[in-house]
Amino acid sequence: MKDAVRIQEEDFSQDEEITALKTSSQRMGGIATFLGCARDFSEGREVSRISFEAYGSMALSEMKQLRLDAIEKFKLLDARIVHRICTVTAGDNIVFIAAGAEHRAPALEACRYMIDELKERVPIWKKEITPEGDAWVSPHP
Amino acid sequence: MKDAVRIQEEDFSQDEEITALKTSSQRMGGIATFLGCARDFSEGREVSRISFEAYGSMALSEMKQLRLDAIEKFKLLDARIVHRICTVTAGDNIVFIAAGAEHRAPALEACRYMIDELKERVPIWKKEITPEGDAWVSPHP
Amino acid sequence: MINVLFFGPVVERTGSAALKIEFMPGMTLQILRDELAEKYPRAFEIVSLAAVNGQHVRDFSIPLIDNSEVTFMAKFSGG
Amino acid sequence: MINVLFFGPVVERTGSAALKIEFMPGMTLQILRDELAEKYPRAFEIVSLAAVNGQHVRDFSIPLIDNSEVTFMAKFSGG
Repeated sequence: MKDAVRIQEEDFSQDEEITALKTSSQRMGGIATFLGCARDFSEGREVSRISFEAYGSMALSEMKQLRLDAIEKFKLLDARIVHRICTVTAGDNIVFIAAGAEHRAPALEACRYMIDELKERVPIWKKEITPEGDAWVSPHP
Repeated sequence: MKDAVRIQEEDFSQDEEITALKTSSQRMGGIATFLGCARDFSEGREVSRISFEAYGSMALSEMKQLRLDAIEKFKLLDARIVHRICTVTAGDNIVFIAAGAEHRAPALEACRYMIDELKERVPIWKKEITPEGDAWVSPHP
Repeated sequence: MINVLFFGPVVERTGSAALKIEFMPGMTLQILRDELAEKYPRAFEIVSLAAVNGQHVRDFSIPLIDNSEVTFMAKFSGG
Repeated sequence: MINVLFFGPVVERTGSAALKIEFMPGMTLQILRDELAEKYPRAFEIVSLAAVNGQHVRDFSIPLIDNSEVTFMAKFSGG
């Protein structure tokens, strides 16, 4: 079975991730997921491709810690985080978060917590490649 | 492509549902899903199987309306709702909700709204089949 | 005729999933409910919702129309 | 030696992804930062985060240890 936290170039399958998540417990009544995808527009500009760069070792250890933090904070039965580092085009998958709990509320809340925290804590940068040139993305302050 | 709102006996694939959801727009940056599964314990009792019964025509029309309500309320690009009506065992999928939006916040909020509202509005009943006998489930008041 | 449907936990207490009730002019949802509750008191202990022709109805004073499909339901437990 | 790493938008402004800086006793993260900011002022306009050996550091007064890996980073934009 694949690791619960991964940085990888290749795409992932949600069915596979959910199946892996479920193996950890037969008491999992609610699974919430968040999937981040590449859009073809950003702030009004047309985006052809998006490329990602990571401080790999730190990004992976931050993601692992984030998973443990979420499991503890929301009493999850399990959680998974996968981020692709590669160049993607519109519609492609970028990031996948899954949270499994006995009931739906903690699963949904943990899913939101993990994607919000990932954006704050994990050293990954996005470059938008547009017909007018490339630009690293500055997140909103 | 399968309908965005369905009641069915057979299992569903999340990869398939997400692929279908994505076809509606290239501007979808965030997809939130909720998957409800059968647990092997409920309120301390061991549950062997869970069976569902629906007022089919009304359940389907309420689910369709709920999808439209969520799309309007959260400005979603698309949404899907699938509920199985059959007998399931621990770990099996029961219900699937997906919400796709330009950004993550409305997708996550809409997902939560749809599963909460589904439980209030859609005429489906659950029977738990335990070693001690069967019992229809009364939701908490 | 009014077509009355029951589901799940309610059927378990009425013993039947469908009934035909003679339509009477002036019949309201409340009148039909009271008639059925007298016949199936245990079932109506758990009835908390009603629908007419597949639409939720909260106001039981609405008049019924002949050939309507009426459902008295226990609280939902799907999802 | 202190191994300094830069990534993404910062590399674009420093022109290099890795530097080796002579370690000096008493060197703090702030001293290193100021030295580099003088050399790469445009890069440090967008630097808002730092890590030492892969750990977020908010207090720049911490002393550095020889052979540490130090990163000065622009705001993250993953996910």
